Amino acid sequence: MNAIIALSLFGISNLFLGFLNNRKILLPATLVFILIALGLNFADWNHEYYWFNNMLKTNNLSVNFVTIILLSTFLVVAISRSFGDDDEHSHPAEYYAILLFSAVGAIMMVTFENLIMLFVGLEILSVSMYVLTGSDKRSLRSNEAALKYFLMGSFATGILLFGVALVYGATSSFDIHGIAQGVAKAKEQMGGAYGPLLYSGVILIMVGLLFKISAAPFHFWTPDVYDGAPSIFTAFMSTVVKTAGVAATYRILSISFPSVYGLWGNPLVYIVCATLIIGNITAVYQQSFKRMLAYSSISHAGYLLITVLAKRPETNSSLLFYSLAYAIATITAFAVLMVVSEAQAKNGKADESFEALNGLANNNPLLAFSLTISMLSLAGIPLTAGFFGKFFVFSDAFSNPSSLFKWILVIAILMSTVGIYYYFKPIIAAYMKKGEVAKIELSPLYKFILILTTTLTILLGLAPDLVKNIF
Amino acid sequence: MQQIPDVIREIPLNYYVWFSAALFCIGIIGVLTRRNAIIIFMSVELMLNSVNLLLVAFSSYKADPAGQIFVFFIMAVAAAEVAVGLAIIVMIYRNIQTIDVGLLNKLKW
Amino acid sequence: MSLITLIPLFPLIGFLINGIGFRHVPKSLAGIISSAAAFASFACALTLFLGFNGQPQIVHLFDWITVGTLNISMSFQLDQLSLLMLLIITGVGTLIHIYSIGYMSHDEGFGKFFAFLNLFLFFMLLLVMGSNYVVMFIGWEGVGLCSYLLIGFWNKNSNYGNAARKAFIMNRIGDLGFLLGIFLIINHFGSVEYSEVFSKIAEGGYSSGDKTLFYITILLFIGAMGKSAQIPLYTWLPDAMAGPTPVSALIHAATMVTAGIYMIIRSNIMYSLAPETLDIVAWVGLATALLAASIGLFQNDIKKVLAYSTVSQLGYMFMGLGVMAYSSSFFHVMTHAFFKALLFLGAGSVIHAMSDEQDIRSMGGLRKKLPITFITFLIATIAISGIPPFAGFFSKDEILAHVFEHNKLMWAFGVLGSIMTSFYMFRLLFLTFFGEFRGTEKQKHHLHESPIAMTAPLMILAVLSAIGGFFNFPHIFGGHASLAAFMEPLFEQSAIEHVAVDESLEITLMIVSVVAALLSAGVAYFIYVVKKTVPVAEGEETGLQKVIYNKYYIDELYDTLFVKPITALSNFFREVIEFLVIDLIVEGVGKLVKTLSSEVRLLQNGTTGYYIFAMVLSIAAILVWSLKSFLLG
Amino acid sequence: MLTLSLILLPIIAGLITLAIKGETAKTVALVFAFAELALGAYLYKSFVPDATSQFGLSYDWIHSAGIKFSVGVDGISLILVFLTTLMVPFIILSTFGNNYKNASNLYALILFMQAALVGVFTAKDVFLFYFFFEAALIPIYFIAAIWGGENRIKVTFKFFVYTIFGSLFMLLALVYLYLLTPGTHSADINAIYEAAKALDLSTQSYLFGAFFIAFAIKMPLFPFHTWQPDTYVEAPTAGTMLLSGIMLKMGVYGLIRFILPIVPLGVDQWGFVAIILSVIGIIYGSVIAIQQKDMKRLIAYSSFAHVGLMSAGIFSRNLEGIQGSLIQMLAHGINVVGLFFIVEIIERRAKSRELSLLGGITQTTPNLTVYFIILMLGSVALPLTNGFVGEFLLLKGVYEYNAWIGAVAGLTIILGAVYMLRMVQKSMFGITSKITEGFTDLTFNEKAVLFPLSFLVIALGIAPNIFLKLTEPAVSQLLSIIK
Repeated sequence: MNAIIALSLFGISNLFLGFLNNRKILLPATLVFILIALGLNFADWNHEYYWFNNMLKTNNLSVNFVTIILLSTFLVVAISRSFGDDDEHSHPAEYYAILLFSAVGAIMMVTFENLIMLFVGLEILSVSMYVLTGSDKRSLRSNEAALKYFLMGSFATGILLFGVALVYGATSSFDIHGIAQGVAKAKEQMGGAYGPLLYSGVILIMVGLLFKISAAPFHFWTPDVYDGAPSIFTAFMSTVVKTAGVAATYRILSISFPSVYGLWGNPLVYIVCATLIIGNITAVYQQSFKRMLAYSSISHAGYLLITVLAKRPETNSSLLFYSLAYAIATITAFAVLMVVSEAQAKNGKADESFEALNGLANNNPLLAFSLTISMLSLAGIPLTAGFFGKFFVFSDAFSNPSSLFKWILVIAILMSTVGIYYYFKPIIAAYMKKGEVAKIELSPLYKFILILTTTLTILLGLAPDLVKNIF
Repeated sequence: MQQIPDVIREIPLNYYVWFSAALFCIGIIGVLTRRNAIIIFMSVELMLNSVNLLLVAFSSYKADPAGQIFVFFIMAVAAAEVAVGLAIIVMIYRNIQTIDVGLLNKLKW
Repeated sequence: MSLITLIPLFPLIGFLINGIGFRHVPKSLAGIISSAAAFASFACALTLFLGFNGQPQIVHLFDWITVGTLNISMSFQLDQLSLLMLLIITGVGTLIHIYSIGYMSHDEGFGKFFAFLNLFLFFMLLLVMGSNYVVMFIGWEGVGLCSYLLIGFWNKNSNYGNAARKAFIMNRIGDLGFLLGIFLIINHFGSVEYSEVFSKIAEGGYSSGDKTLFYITILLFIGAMGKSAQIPLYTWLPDAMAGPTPVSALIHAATMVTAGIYMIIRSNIMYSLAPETLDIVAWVGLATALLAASIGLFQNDIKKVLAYSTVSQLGYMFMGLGVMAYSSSFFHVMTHAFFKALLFLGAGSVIHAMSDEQDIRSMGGLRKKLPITFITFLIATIAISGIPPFAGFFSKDEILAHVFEHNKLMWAFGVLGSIMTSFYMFRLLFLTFFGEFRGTEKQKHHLHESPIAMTAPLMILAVLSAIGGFFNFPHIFGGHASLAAFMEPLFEQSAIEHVAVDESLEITLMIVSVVAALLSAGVAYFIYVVKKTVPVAEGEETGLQKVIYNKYYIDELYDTLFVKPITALSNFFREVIEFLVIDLIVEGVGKLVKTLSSEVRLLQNGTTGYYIFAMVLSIAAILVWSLKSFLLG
Repeated sequence: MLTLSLILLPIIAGLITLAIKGETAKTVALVFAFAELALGAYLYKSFVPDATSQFGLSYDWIHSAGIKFSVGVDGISLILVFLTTLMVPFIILSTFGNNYKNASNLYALILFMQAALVGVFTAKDVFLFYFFFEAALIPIYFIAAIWGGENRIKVTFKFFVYTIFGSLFMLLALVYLYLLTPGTHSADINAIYEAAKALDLSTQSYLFGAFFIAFAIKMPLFPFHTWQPDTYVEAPTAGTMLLSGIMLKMGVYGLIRFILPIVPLGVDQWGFVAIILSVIGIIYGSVIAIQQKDMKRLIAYSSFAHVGLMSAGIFSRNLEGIQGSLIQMLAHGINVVGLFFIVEIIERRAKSRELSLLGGITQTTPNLTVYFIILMLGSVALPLTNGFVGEFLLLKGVYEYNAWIGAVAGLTIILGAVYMLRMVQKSMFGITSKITEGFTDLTFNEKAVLFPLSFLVIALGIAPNIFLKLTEPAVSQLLSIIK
């Protein structure tokens, strides 16, 4: 848990480093900071600690989630390329600091023991994201995205809070275990029924969180925001924010409200189906790689939520594995997208369409290969981590005796097939379409990251037990 | 001299709940009907305040300070949100000289 | 290695030598190698025949296909039937090989030709030597392949290619029947070995008219129809004349086409218990005999006439089989092999002399230029027409006698057929060798008797055609019917009804048919020698003659009934089902998703208010739905 | 260990090939492929013909889920492993006449594909099977989509999506069965067999449907075949050979290994439908092939028809049918690779595969005709060629199931002759056309492929028992599981 403190301090030091007028040092410094935080995080391994007056709790599960979050942050930072060294309008020190702060928020979201911490963590993350989304101040797209995100995000926060208040009213506690006890007690008092207070509260909390992980029909902000935000932050949003959001949802639903499964489970089934269908179907038509990734992130929220629904002890590991596989693949995809769209920029505007990738493989085999592996992983094709992610999720779902799950699975399968359709677009563009992308010079770090993520994806696709055993 | 919680308890809890819910709904309606970003934002704040009210009421009725502590957190965080939110709105105003959210629909499909 | 194994081995070796090196083996050697291989087989067969003790021998080479309890072995059986067939095949085969050395000497595919001939011999020998139905089937299909290769030997001509394909495919139709018959045999007897199957039938107490046996025999007969060119699968044989003439002689007259008869004789025990099948066989045989003979009446291509004659003679053989006169039919197979091979080779000699002219309207008066050919051809014509004492007389009359016992009407038709046979054969003879030469000057100048390699086989065959009848000299003339006696063990287990033949009646029948044949030969003489009628040119035929000349339009009928519908079906499948139905469904799903996508994405209209509205609405819906129990009380 | 090396060797070889750029890559690939063949031959030689699974090997793969990297070879696997190791060297050799861009990638992909195929045929863990089943798709997709013809993108994509779609259903079925296994679950194939015994008819029917879709698309069976002719035509010939020669056998293998033993009641219920579809496929494919103008497409449809027969034989569930399908898989692999190579040879010289433009090739390149005819004979199942044994047993099996269906299926021997002879005649015979006049004789490399293949056509036709004996114990055991 020292990771939280460390990261906060590092964030502040980053701001100070900004004064040094040496942008070069920021990136390595941030990376080192994150690695240190990661190290501190591992110190909590195999210990169950309560922190800050029982407001946060670390255990192996949370360590794993934090690891995924920090790893994602590390990768995102590593591919940030100092936010363009020559751009006087960018403020890298602040960006890195904010990223570190958001990581803190994300960590809080996976370790919270008290709804206050959930709220604070969520807000740290969200507010940071509002800022970063709008960081490209002169771009109208970025502006629009920021405003949309901000308005809708704060609205969703309001919903969440109202839900928290209602649950508090019903159970007299903010502690997640306390709430569980309160729910049980309420059940006792009311002879098996629950008041509308609790009902509405649970639903509203769930909705508030589902908004963050962009499940349909609360997903509308996602494509626009992901599309408008600078790519690097989109990468962060679609990985760290999503992982934290799912973890938080899973945590609260499985710890506080397992006894009212019917209440949140039934609507969630439809939400999952809607998410899968809308995410995948809409992605098909997209012409922009980036926007496609936004829809893809929606669809993956659907798969992730299946594990939340499945409610088995093994679900932990499936959720972790899926999140990890998804995060790595998504970051790889964004890494490729960023360099290629910049290299293919027209009139100073980055070209984020699929056409920009045409013929990528000819001069940039590494980029093309990484892209391919990441797309295969996202599509859930064997040899890649994504396959096992899907596999574990499906296994979880199947072990649930409810027959509803079989239908979810059928939809999931159909939608996976649809998914292949759009995930292959970039591959086809890179390898088979005619076009020319000039050789893109990559920094050694960038190359290293691409190789690392690609190797990880394949490695996890061959031997999922490497991490599955840990989870 | 009555204790403040006692004063609060003079009004039935249900009233607080319904009142907060009404306030919350007004906030939502405000968000839905207004096109001015600032007013929408204010409506959101209204929603947050209804939550605060509700939390305080519950807190008093249950004689549990946690609810009121939560309120402080909400207020603090809301302040931060306001700062960021207004900055964003200003930034947009600088760019397009309006804060009508209806006009911000370039990102779509 | 036993002598039996050597018999098919020699032609195989010959095939390999010529086949692998057909461009490198010198021309002079290729023919000799092949002929030597054929002769070596003949020598082996003869040795075996002479040393044959009446007991069938089985030589087991190796297990070919073993699945569960079913074991199909590659093994040979040597008994009376296969021995006789071996002698015919290798004997006539050797002669034709030798003949081919002369006939094909100018052909660039000389080596290839001999390779194919040897390969054919190999398969034909497998066919008759196999000790089970599957080995027979190997040979069965193998000879079909060789027939295909040799019909299309001159592959530049695509008509020849079509004829070859037609032959192969029609044979395959029959083969399917054969194959299904084999399956049925396996299902019922668990084995395909002749010895096992037949002993099971003999011991199994099958009564006459048994359903299973009926199906088996009818399926096998379908196979025989294809190979032996019976109605309705006969049309390939006349077309098969596209091949070089020695091929016609060997494959399409003497050996391969009699495989069907061989099969039925081999399976006689089953056929004898299936009277319905026998009836069908007899009537099909008769119909084929008459139909083919009538077509033969007006053909002008020397080989076509012979081809239809072959079909017709095969019909006789089947008719004989149908009345259970197995040994008589086989006798006819043998004599037919002699005289039909001779006829074809003679025709080949004529064609050779005429520089590949085959139309008898352009011939005439060749007897002076081609004396040996003429004499041998004459002998063969007499033999086939059933005029004593030449071979055809004995065999055909034996069949007809048995037919008479069986069904008088059938006999009458049979005699009608032999009248036609006699007519068209003499017509052919007269038009070719008598009268004036009607060809071009150049051809006339080129006319010459064939070389010794060609005439020697002619002479040998002529002798055989002349005396062949004495192999089975009937009792009534004081003979011993030695062939029938030799074959007797084959039919031991078979339930053949032996009707005592009334000798005086038999002689009467003979006289009737001989007189009829002579009369019709006389009519032919009158028309074509005395009146010097020459058949009219192409397209000027009228009435019935036109119909017959055009083979009753059977080919056109088949074309309309089978070829065109299948072609149409193919196009229909390809253009309609494939692209409009199946592909459209598959592609349609893709298109549907795309369309759906382009519609669904419109939900994302970019307006914040709308997005929030959607959120609120969904929340409201979920709340109402979850809380409906409270709301409804 | 041997099995593992069979899987690993091509992977290592592929990586090495990938590292080598330029012309030497293909030689390296070929050498490794032959090394693999040597391993395959050694495997074949050391195999003891009984029903057991041999050369087994099992590592924990996903320990927590009881999923093992478990491989082994029984008679059924053996024949397919042997086919795979046998064909790949020839497939590689067959590309020697072409100059491909980024050739080393192509060869590496071929080798990777080989590894996946061997994996599919040896996997004893159902998830390992699925893993390889899908993994095999990736190399072939790239082979076809990068080095293919004009419409390659659309066509191969359709192929990819379609086949993945099917196999996802199989994944569902496998997961379902896996969760039925007792205790901490096991994905071992025998455990799955055991667990499946308790299933009732309706569950089995669903599972049958899930498996059937996966395999029916892969093989493909009517009416799931629309990807196939297009893909065969568009893929580079090496890819087509891999697809038709080896990969479609994955589907057939799946029928034998999964559908028959796992859902016997489902097969009772739906096997008839499957057989009818298969037989429709035979007739449909053959009839379409009759009118095809493109040689590659013609062979594609013929392959489609042949697979229909294999499937019908398997669903008739008797020894002959299954043994026939196994031997036919081997035979079909050899024949179809050879035939596609012949098309490739013609295309190299004539730059066209249109039958209407060809003709008379035998006059310039008689050797080609000889090989063509031998392979064609194998394909039309002439006795003493490899195709006969398979078709004989298959038809026998189907006939035993139902005589009428057997008779209809038997039409394949007629229709097969019709389209094959047509193809031979139109391309080889007749007079030479403008584009066939200048045909050069076969090169050494071309002969090096065609001669062994032709030899195998005949050798296997004469001595099929070599393989039948190896597979019979395993097949009998399989049938005993069903009963």
